[in-house]
Amino acid sequence: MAVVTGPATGRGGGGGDYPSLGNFPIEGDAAVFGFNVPTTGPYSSEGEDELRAYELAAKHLNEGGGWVDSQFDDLSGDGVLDYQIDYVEGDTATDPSQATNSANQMVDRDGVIMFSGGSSSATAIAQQQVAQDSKVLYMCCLTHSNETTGVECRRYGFREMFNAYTTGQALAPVVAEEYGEDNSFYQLYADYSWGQTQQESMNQFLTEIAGWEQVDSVPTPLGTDDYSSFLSEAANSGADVLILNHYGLDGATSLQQAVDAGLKDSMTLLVPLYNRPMAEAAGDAISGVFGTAAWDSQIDNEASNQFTEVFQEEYDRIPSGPAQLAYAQTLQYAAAVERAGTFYPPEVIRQLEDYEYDNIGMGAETMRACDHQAIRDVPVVRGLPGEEQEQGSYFEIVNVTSRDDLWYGCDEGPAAECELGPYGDE
Amino acid sequence: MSDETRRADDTGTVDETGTGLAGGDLLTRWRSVKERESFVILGTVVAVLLFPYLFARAPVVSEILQGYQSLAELMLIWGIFVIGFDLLHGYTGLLSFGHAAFWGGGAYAAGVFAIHVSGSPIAMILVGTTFAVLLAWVLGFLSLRRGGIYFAILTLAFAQMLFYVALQPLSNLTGGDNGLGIGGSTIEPLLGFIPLDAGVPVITMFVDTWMYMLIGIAMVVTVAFAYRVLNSPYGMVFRAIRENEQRAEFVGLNVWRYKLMSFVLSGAIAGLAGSLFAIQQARVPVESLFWTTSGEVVIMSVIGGVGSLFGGPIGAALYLYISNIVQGMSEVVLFTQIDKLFPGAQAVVLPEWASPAPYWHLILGLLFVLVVVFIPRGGIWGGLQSIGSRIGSRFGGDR
Amino acid sequence: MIPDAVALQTTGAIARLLINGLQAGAIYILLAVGLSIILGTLKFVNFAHGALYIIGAYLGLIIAQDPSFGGKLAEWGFGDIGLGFGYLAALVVVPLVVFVIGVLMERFVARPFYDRPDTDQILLTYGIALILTELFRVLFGGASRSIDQPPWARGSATGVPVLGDALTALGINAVSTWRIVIILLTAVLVGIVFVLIEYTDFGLTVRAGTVDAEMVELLGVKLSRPYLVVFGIGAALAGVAGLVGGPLVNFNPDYGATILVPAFLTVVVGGVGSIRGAVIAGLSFGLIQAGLVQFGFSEWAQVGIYAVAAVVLLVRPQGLLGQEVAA
Amino acid sequence: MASTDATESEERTTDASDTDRSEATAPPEEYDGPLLQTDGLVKRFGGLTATDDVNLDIEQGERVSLIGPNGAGKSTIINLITRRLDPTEGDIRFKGQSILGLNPHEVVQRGMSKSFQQASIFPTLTVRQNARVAALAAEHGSFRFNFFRHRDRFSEVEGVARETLEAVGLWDQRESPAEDLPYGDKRRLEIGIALAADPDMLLMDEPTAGMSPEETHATVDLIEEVKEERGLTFLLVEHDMEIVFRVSDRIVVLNRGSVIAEGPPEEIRENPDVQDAYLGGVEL
Repeated sequence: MAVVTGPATGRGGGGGDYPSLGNFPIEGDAAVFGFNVPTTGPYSSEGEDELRAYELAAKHLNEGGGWVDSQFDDLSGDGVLDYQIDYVEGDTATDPSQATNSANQMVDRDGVIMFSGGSSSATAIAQQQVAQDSKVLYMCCLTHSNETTGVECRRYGFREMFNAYTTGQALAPVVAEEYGEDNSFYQLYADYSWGQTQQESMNQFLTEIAGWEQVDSVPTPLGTDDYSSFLSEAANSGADVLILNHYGLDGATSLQQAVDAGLKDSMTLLVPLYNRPMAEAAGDAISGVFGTAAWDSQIDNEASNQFTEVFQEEYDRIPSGPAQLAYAQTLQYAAAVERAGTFYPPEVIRQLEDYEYDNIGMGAETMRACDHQAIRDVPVVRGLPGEEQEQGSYFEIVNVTSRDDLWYGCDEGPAAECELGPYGDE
Repeated sequence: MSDETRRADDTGTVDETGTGLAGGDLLTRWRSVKERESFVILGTVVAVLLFPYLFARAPVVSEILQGYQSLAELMLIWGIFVIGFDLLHGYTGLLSFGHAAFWGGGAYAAGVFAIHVSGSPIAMILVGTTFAVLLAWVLGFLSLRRGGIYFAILTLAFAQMLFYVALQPLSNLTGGDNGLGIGGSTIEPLLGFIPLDAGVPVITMFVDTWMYMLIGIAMVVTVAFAYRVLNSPYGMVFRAIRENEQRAEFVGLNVWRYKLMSFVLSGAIAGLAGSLFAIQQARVPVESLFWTTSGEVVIMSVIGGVGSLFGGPIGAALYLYISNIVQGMSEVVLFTQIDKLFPGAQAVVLPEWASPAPYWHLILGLLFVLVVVFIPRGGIWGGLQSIGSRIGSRFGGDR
Repeated sequence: MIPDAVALQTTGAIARLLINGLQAGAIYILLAVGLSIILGTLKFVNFAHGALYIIGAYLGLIIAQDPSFGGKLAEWGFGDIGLGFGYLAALVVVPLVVFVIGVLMERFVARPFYDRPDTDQILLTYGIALILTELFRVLFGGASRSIDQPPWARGSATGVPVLGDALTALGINAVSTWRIVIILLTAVLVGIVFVLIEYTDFGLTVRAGTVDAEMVELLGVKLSRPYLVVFGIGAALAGVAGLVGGPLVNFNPDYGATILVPAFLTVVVGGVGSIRGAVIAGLSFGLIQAGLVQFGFSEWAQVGIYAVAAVVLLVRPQGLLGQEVAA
Repeated sequence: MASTDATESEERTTDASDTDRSEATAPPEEYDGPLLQTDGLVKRFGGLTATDDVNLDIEQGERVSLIGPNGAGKSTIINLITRRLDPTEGDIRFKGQSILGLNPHEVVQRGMSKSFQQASIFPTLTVRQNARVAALAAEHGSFRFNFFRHRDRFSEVEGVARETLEAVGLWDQRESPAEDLPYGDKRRLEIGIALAADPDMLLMDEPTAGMSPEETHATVDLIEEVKEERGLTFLLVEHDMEIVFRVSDRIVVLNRGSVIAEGPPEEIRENPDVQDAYLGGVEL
C-alpha cells in the first residue's frame, strides 16, 4: 500500500485532520468491512456460522438491534459515524496462503477499513501480518494459539478468544474437583507450536493446581491420521488420564480412535478445546469428555441470551462459539471507532487498547494494551452423549473459570515475547 | 504450442533469425522482427508495464476484470515460477511433482536470511535463488536416476519430505505450522533507500510501487534468461532429450548432465520466484512446500501451454484469476460498465445459482483436463497462436 | 532364564509393535496393491486412485447409514440420500460399484491414453482426481465425515471372546476390534488377488502381458478384457480401502490426495507390479512408524517413511521386489 | 525410452552420474592395431547364454557384417559394444583401450557411432535441428557449460550440420519437421545423425529394415558413398544377404551366441555350417 501523506479528513472525523493511512480515509458513503472465513474445506461449517454472525453484526450496526441497542452504548444503530456499513466476504479455506490472498484482495481492491475472521491460528497469524503491513485493522476470530498474542502479535490485530495457556489453567481446577487429586496423566500432543504450548500448559497446571502427576507426554507428528500406535502406548503407560492435545478435526479423529480402542473404559479422556466441526465429526465419542469452548449458548446471562435469541430469530439455529466471537469483535471495532470519532486506525487502536468492558456475555474483560489479548473468563464444558446432541448443542457448560484465576502478566508467558510494532502515525 | 517446428514464428524456437528472404512483405518482416531477442525483451517490458495498469487501475477494463495491484504482483511471481517449471517439463520433458521444494525452499531461505542477517531485498533474492540451486543439485542428483513416472513420484516424495522437515524438526527455524512471519518492517528498502511500498516516480500510474517494479524487473530478467538458455545449445539439447533420450545419448551427449542442468536452471528460477514471494508476502506459509503447490504450478503450466515461454505466465495469471477473483464472485454482473458506452443501458445481474464462485476449483479442473486431452502441448498460448497465425495467413497469404 | 514378568513385557512390546504396524500398513497395502497391479500390467499411472478411496468411503456412508449432507445436495433438497442398509450391505455393494467405475475408467480414460507419454497419463489422472474431489466437495460439502463401525465390531478387541484373551495374554490392552477386522480383511482380499494373479489362467495372461504385450497379442490372446478386469480389481481394492478406512479415519473430499502420496511411495518402494513387494513395503512402513513411536522418536515418524523410501530407492531404484529397470 | 524388454532386465551397472572420462583418457592418436576387439565376450541372462565367448577383431577401414538367424545374439553383441549392457565376462577394446566402465555417450565420443534399427530421430525438431544436435555433440563433446550463448554463435556446428545434410541428401528438406519425412528419408536422416558425430566406426543395426526396394537401393548407395568418401569402418547387422554380400569385406556368422564362421563373402557362401544354421531359412 502506498502511504501517501497529505491532508485528508474522513467525514465525521470529529477529532480533526488525519493523514491518509492504509484505507483511511474512506471513499464513498459506506465503510466496508471484510469477513474472511473458511467457506470451503473441512472447517466450512464453522466459517459459515461466523459469516452469519458477521452479517448480523453489520445489519445491527446499520439498522439497530441485538447488542447494538442493549449492550453497546457507543453504537447508534444507524451506521458508524456517518457511514453505513457494507461488507465483502472472502474464503480462507483454512489455508494461510489463501487467507493472505483473500485479505490482500479485501484491503487492496475492496478498500476495507477493517477485516475479521479465521478458524485456525495459522490463518489468523497470516492475516494479522497483512493487517500490520497494510495498516488496516484485523479483529481475530477463532484462534487459540499463544503466538497470536505472543511472538506473532501485531499492533493491528486484537483477539477476544482465549489461548492454549489459559485452557490448561481453566481446566485444571475443574477436573481436579471432578476426578480427585491422586491422578497420573499421559499426554499426546500435535507436534507444532499450538500442541506444544497446549501440553506445556496442561502439564504445568495439572501438576500445580490439581496436584496430578505426568507419566509422559508424546508428540504426534502433524498429518498423522492414525493414532493407534500412540494410543496403544498410552494405554500401556498405566496412567489414569489421557489428554489428547489435537486441534479441531484431528482432535475428533484421535478422540474417536481412543474411544474405539476401548480407552474410555480404562482411562479418563480430556481434550483442550472443543469446536463445532470437531464435535460434529466426533459424535458420541465426546460424551463425558471435559474441554473448553469459546462460548456456548447455555451461558446464562443477559448478553449471551440476547445474542442467542437474535441469532435464532434471524437464522433459526443456535449460534456457535465462533459466531459469538465474530459478532462481538465486529461490534467492538465499531464501538471503538465511535469513541475515537474517526476511522483513522491509530486512534481506533488506542481506543481498543486497555478498554474495559462487560457487554459480550463473558463477564468483565480488559483488552490488554501490552499484547492485544482480551483478559476474560473461560468456559469449561463436558461433551454430551450422542443421543442428547442436536444441531448447535454438543456439550454442557460445567463451569466458567473466572479470569481472576487465569492469565499471566505482560512480562510473563507468551506476552513477554510480544512486540506489537508501530501504530503507523509515529 | 510454439515449440513445434511447424510454427516458425514461435518465440521459444527461433530458428531462422532473419535468414529468410529479405524485403518480403510487411508480414514477413514483422515475423522476422518478432523473433529477435531484443524484441522479445522489449515486448516483455511493455507487457509488464501495462499489465498492472490495465488490471488494477484502468477505467472500465479493471472494473470489469475486478483486478487489483497485489494480485498483479502475485501473477508475475507465479509466472516466473511457471517459466522455471516449464524449462524442465515443457522443454526437457521431465515432469516434476516436487517443484514446491524450490519455491518454498527459496522462500524460506530468503525469509530466514532476512530475519537473521539482512532484510535487503536483493540479498534475499540472491540467497533464496542460491539455496534453490544447491537444493536442485542435490534433489536432481537423487531423482534423475529414473525417468518418467518414477521421476515424478521421486520428486514428489523428496519435496514432501522437506515439507515435513520444515513442519516439525526445523520448526524453530521455519515457524512450523504457523509459517515464517518475516514482517513488512523487516524487509529493508531497495538498495537501502527506496522503500518497496513507495510509488515509482513518473510511471506511478502504470506500476504503482517499487515492489511491483522489483517483481517486474525479475520477470523481464527471467524471460531474457530463459530465452537465452532456450536459444543456446542447451535449449536444443533439452528438446532433443525430450524427443528421444536414447538417440541423444547415442550422438554422444551426456544426457544425464544436461538433465541435471535443466533441473538446476529450473530450480534456480523457481527459487527466484519463491524469494520474491517471501518479499511480497513478508511471510512464508509452510504450505509453500506442500505438494499442492507443486500441483498448482503443473496446472498453470499445462493450461497456459507447455513448452512455450509466454504460455506459463498466462496460465499463472488465469489460474490466480480464477482462484482469487472468480472464487469471490458471489454474484455475476454482466456489462457492469455498459452505461458508460450506451447511456441508460442496464447491467445484468445473474441469479445466484449461476454464480461460478462455488465451482472455481471445478472450472480449473475441467479446463486442465480439456487441455490435457485435446491440446496437451498447446494450452491457451498455443490456441492464441494458432488463431493468430490463421488471421496472419488470411491477410498475409501463405508463407 | 528370563523372569516371567520381563518376558511378558518383551512379548507384549513385540506384539504391540506387530499389531500397530499391521494396522497402520493395512490401508496402505490395500491402496498400493491396486495401484501396483495397474501400473505393472497396464503401465498406467493412476493419480486418481485416491479419489477411488473417497468414492468408496462416501458410497459406503450412503449405503450403510442415513447421513445428512451439506453442500449442493442439501441445497437442492437431497441432503438425506442415505439408504441405511447397514455396513454389510455396503461391504458387498461398494466393491462391485467401484469395480464398475474402474472398468469404465480403463475403457474411457486409460485406454485412449496408453499410447500417450507417461507424463500425459499423470496429468490426465491428476486432473480427474481434481474434478472428482471438487464434485464431492460441491455435492456433499467439505465437512469431515466418518462411517459408524458396525455393531458387531465396535469397541475394544479385548472384550471379544477368545481373541480378547489372547490379546490380553500378549500384553495388548488397547486395540479396537475394527482394526483387527481391517487386518483380517486386508489379508483375505490381498490373498485373493495374489492367488488370482499368480495361480490362474487369467493371471498367467496378465503376467505374460506385463512382460511382452505384443507377443501375447500375437499369440491370439486378447488383452483388452484382462486389462479391464485388472483395472476394475485395483479400483475395487481402493474402494474397499475407503469403506474400511472410513470408520477409522475421518475423511473429506481432500483426503484422497492426502492418502495417495504414501500409497504411491509404497508401490515404488515395493517394486512396481509386485503384490508381494507392496505388502512388504506397506508392512515396513507400518512397522517403522509404529517402531519410531514405541521407542520414543515419534516426531520422526512422518519424515522417517520418506527417508527410508529415499534410501531404498537410492540403493535399489527398481524397488524391493521390482523387476525391470528402465534407465 | 523405457525399454521393458525382458532380455534387457539387467542393465549395465555404470552409474550415469560418473564423470566424463573420455577426454581424460583419450586413446593415442596414432594407433594402428584393430579398431575394435572383443575378447572372450560372454553375456548371460539368468540361465540363458546370449553371447558365448565371442572374439572379434575389426581392422581400421574394414567393413564387417554380423549375420545369423533370429536369436543368434546379434543385438546382444551390438548392445554390449555400445555399452547398453554389461558383459558377464570378457573385454571390449576400442582403439586398443578397454571401454568397459564407459557410458554409451563416452563410447560415441571416442568415435563409435550407431544407427538404430528403427528410425531413431528427434521427431518434432526440424531436419536441420536434428543434424545440429548431432553436430553439437561432435564439436563440443558430451557436455559443456555454455547455456548462456546464443546457438547461432557456433558456426562450426552449423557447418557440420550442413555438410551432413548435404551428404545424406536432405539439405533441401532442412526446415521440415523430421516426423513429416517419408520413412526412407527418416532412415537417411538417422544415418546422417550417426555420421554427424564424425565417427571412426559406424555400427548399423539393420539399416534397410522396413524399407521399400527403392529406398533400400538408395540406402545401399549411401553406404557405399560414405564408405568411399570417409573411409569409415563398418560393423553391419543385416538380414538382407544381397546387401551383406555387396558391402562387406568380411562376414561373421553367429549362431546361438557363438561365432560359427567368419571370412570373406565367397568363403561364407560356401561354408556348410552356415548353410546348416540357416537351414531352410535364407538361401545363400
